[in-house]
Amino acid sequence: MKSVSSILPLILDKVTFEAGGKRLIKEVSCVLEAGPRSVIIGPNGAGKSLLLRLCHGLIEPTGGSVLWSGAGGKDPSLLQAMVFQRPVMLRRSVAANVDYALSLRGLPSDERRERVADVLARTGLRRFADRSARVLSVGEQQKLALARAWALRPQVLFLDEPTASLDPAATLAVEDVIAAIHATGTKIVMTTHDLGQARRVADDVLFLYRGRLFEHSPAGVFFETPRSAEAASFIEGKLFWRHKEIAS
Amino acid sequence: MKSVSSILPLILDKVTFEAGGKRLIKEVSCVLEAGPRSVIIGPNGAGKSLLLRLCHGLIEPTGGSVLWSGAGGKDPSLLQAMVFQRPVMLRRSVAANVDYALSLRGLPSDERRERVADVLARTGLRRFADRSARVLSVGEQQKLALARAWALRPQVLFLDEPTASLDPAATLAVEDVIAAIHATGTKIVMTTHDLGQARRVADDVLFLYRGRLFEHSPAGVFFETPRSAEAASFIEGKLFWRHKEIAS
Amino acid sequence: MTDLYAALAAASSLIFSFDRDLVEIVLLSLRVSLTAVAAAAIIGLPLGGALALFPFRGRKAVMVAISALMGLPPVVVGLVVYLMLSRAGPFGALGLLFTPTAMIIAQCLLVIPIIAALTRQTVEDLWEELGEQLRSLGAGPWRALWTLLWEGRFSLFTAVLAGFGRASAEVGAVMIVGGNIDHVTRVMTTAIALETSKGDLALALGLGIILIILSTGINGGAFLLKEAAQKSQMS
Amino acid sequence: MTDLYAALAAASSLIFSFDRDLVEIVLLSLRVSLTAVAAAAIIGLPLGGALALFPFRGRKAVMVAISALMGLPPVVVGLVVYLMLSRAGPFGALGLLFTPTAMIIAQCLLVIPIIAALTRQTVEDLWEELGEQLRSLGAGPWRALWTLLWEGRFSLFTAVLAGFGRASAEVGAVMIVGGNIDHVTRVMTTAIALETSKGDLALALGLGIILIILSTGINGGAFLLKEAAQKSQMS
Amino acid sequence: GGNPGAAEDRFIIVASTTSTDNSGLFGHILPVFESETGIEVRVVAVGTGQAVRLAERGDADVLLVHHKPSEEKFVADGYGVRRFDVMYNDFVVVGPRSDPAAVRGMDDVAAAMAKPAAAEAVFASRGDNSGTHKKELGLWKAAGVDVAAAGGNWYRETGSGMGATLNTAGGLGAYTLADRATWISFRNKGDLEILVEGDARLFNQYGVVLVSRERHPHVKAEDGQRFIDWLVSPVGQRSIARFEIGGQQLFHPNAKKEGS
Ligand SMILES: Nc1ncnc2c1ncn2[C@@H]1O[C@H](COP(=O)(O)OP(=O)(O)OP(=O)(O)O)[C@@H](O)[C@H]1O
Ligand SMILES: Nc1ncnc2c1ncn2[C@@H]1O[C@H](COP(=O)(O)OP(=O)(O)OP(=O)(O)O)[C@@H](O)[C@H]1O
Ligand SMILES: [Mg+2]
Ligand SMILES: [Mg+2]
Repeated sequence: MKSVSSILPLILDKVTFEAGGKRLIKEVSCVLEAGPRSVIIGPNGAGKSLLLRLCHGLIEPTGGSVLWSGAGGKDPSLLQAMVFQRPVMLRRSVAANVDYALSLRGLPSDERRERVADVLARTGLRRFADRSARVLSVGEQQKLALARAWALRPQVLFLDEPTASLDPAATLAVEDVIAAIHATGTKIVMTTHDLGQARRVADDVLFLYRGRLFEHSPAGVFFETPRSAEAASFIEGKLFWRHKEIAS
Repeated sequence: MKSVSSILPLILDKVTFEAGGKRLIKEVSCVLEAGPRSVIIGPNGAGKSLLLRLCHGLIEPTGGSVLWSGAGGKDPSLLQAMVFQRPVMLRRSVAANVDYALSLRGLPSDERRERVADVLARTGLRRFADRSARVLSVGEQQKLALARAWALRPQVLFLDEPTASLDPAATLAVEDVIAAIHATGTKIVMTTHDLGQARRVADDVLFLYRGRLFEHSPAGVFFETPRSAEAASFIEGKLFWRHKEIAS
Repeated sequence: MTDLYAALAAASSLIFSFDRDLVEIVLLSLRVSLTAVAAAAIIGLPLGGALALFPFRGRKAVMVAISALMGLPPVVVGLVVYLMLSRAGPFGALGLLFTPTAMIIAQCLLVIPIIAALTRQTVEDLWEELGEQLRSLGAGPWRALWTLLWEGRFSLFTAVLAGFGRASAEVGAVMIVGGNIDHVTRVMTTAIALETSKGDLALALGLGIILIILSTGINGGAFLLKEAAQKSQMS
Repeated sequence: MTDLYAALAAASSLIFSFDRDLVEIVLLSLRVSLTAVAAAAIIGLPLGGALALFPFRGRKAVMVAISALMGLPPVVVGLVVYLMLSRAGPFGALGLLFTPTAMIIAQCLLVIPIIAALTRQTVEDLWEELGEQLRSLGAGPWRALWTLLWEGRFSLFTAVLAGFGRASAEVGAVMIVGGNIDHVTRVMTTAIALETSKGDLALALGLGIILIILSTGINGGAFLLKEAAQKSQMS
Repeated sequence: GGNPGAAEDRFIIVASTTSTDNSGLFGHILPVFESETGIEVRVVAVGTGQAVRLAERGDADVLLVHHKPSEEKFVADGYGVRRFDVMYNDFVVVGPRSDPAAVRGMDDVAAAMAKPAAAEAVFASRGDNSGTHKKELGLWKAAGVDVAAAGGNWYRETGSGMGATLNTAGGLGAYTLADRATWISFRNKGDLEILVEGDARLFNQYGVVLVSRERHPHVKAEDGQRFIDWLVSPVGQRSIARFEIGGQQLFHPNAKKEGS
């Protein structure tokens, strides 16, 4: 990993995404540098998941550009991994799900076996190794998705609400895992609805609201002195839709 | 609603569930009375979702019995509703998803239209009424699932982590919604990983751990003086699997 | 190779001369196959769905039987329908033998197992995804059946096209119950079989090419309709 | 009705007398159809999957064409293969005409579009569910193709059975390229067609019944194997 | 008739053989009959065996085939009213131009057919109980050859129609017995040509029978009888004689005044 030069920074230039006749992401521009853990926050439907998928290259912007400026011609996609908000499991065992991901990177089978055992142990899934992945509980699947992404040792790890279905202790443990992954040099880009978690994890915060990037600031600055009124009321836990909808 | 006599209490007698050669729910006995909001808590994989599905009649216990003792011969299933941990949407519009559920109860179309509009407004989904339900964000889908269940005006409402993917403000709003539903006489049975939410919502708490019901106490008693060591460490946010797994 | 060129020549001359007999045959082919497939879909879709959803004793046996019946030779179906409709048979009095109606009945019987077996699979897959939610909402098995057929409509479309392919390609059944009577029950496939038995391979192939062009047109049209419907429900 | 009883009698007497000619015909039928379907699956499964996954210009046209080819009349396939393999044709030197190999080739061509079209649909449905995850993991289109064929193996099984049904039922193609030569290329369906044209309807139907019994046996066996595999992967 | 109603409903069904229909004879003579009488004739052309079976079951009004013993049995069993001679043509032995068994030009057909059998040169048989097949079996008997014992070796049963059998014979380089009508209208001669013809035993008589209304009350006896009457009438017979392909007459009318 260390030997490979970084594909970062990731530069979003006026990225716009339209679907179903609606502009869902509106001219988002920002630079994600190697190093700091970037946390994207915003209310439901703000466009956080769309933005992660745009960054990860799963969907193409209908306007603007997404550029891995460090990639220098090489394919950046194999150096990224993502944990989806709804984890998707293949119809095979827990261990085979991790192993499959590793085999896509062409790793030799003994190294694969080692990494599989390692990440399953660290996410508390060792005793489920042979169970069919699709019968796991939702929280267990979320852990498995994290284990699978982690095993790939990506340069950039996208996490879409990785602890939404985890119990309190598991949530803290996963935060430790994220810290550990980050410590190995991996760039973390995650979303969360848990403001406590955002405060604990974030180095910088992107605040998204109705498809627009309202703020991108260091975490301390954002939580202490948010620039926009929207961000301020979000931090206070005020409800946008109730005011807007019921009034309208 | 009021005119129909309650199907409650729900009596679980040594309910056991096995699958894949494993005992996943182990001799759970309890009585869920009309009235108090019952909250099921426990770590990931404890069996909370399985227990809800057993209560709701989606899966059959392999041992013991689930009895709606107030039902007195009539079919209890049409007086219940459930919000699944992973919301499942039909391939039709947001409004049509709610309408479909109502049509199954044989409601006349003008009453259906009214209820659809009502629950969509109250969950902040009115502007999505004509959007295809399957393109909604995860949080929006969770709200829609709640709206759909709510529109049915059930006697008993099962909620499997209904706010896991909601933003902080929406979470509080949904808690208000739950309180409102409860106020109309609906029995609430829900799971949550948010201990703060459990404290705010619960009247009584069921603590499930590794398929076993360790405690069933009034909320105040449970949070102040948990009987079992497991419950005590869960409340403190201690991690079971890290200790068990890595040590083993 | 010369035969292939001759076939292409025969096909294009038939098409461009706009042969009146050919038009008649083409229209009858379309009428018979499309009606048969429509009827088979009306029966086969709910049947397949019911097999996927309704638990009953012997369900697996019925599933195996339906899937085995996909291998029903058209000639056998033709014979059975013939014996039923023949003057000496139980429905002889209806006088349906050697009419397009008889051909529709035979093709419909041939296509039902195909649509039913493929529908069973699709509905079973959908049930895995939606089943608990539908049961929770209180959908009884019948209602769930219609809902899943609707949910799976775009996938089931392929099953119906497979049935149409079988109907439009088969000759054994319509030959026996239709009798391949000129101007009455002659369709594309029986005309092809006739030319083959006369030894006029080029003309037979030419007709085959026209049949494929027709079938492509119908499939293409159906496909575009489906795409349009799929797009409109996406938004 | 008497004919139906006579058919049942003919079928049972053929079966219980264990007629040597019948055994020969049955074995040849099985060999031809099973080989053809195996070959068609090897070609049609990846082909259908590729159509679902690989974007290329004209992809929709190919999809329509494949689905139209499901309506390819066996006689036409038979004629084309005949012209290719006949002494005067480009592959005449191989001397394959009127051999079981020719029959296998013809049936394989007939079954490929069916398997490919049904596979396309199944793989497309799976891609909707798993596509983004696979792309995120870095699966290229080829790897994704194999993965989805594997993920969908139980559903695709039904597609292959539909193909087997078509192969074991058809008579037009094997009649032309095989020639229905007694003891050489006579299979169940051509024997049925022959008895029909002889006017021995009872024997024809009797053979049809035996064919359906065979087909039921194969489908049932395959079904049980699938169930067992499905159960073992569930745990 | 069973249904003398509206004009377009007025039709009869004739069960006949592929040789008469495939050659185009019906296409030539039926319009004449139809315009004269307003009766539509629907021809179901199948093998002789199947045609007889259809008529026995009452699924046709008239039977027109070319195997006298079957036709007479049909009448004797009470399925048919009466049999009439209509026309004849003849059979020919065709084979590959190279003629490996050297039968070209022989005038004793039985002797000629014994030669490929002796030389084990491939012979393609219809093998489908058709009139032609029955004729061929009769000739083998006359030649003293037991084809049942020949197995799939040199004697190949194709189990299919005349045209298809000619195709197969062409592909196999085989000898076969064909009716002249099909042979003339067969457009894919390839390497095949006529090697033996003219023996009286190759004579091929066609007969026509009305299906008995006593057996099958729905039979359209009046219209069926009109068709038969027309076929054996001078007008019908002339019509048959006038049918030619490439200058060759395919069928020779030979109706007697009385049926047999
Ligand atoms: N294909 C589409 N067509 C129409 N609208 C879409 C489509 N895809 C997404 N949307 C809409 O875009 C908005 C943003 O979706 P996204 O999933 O990015 O939200 P999010 O910020 O991740 O929300 P959550 O916190 O609920 O996960 C939502 O309102 C959603 O309904
Ligand atoms: N069919 C099955 N076969 C084997 N194990 C199963 C099956 N279904 C569920 N399980 C296991 O049962 C356990 C309980 O599952 P359940 O979904 O009830 O957990 P949960 O308490 O809801 O967890 P979470 O908080 O993650 O949602 C899990 O460990 C799961 O892996
Ligand atoms: Mg999201
Ligand atoms: Mg759960």
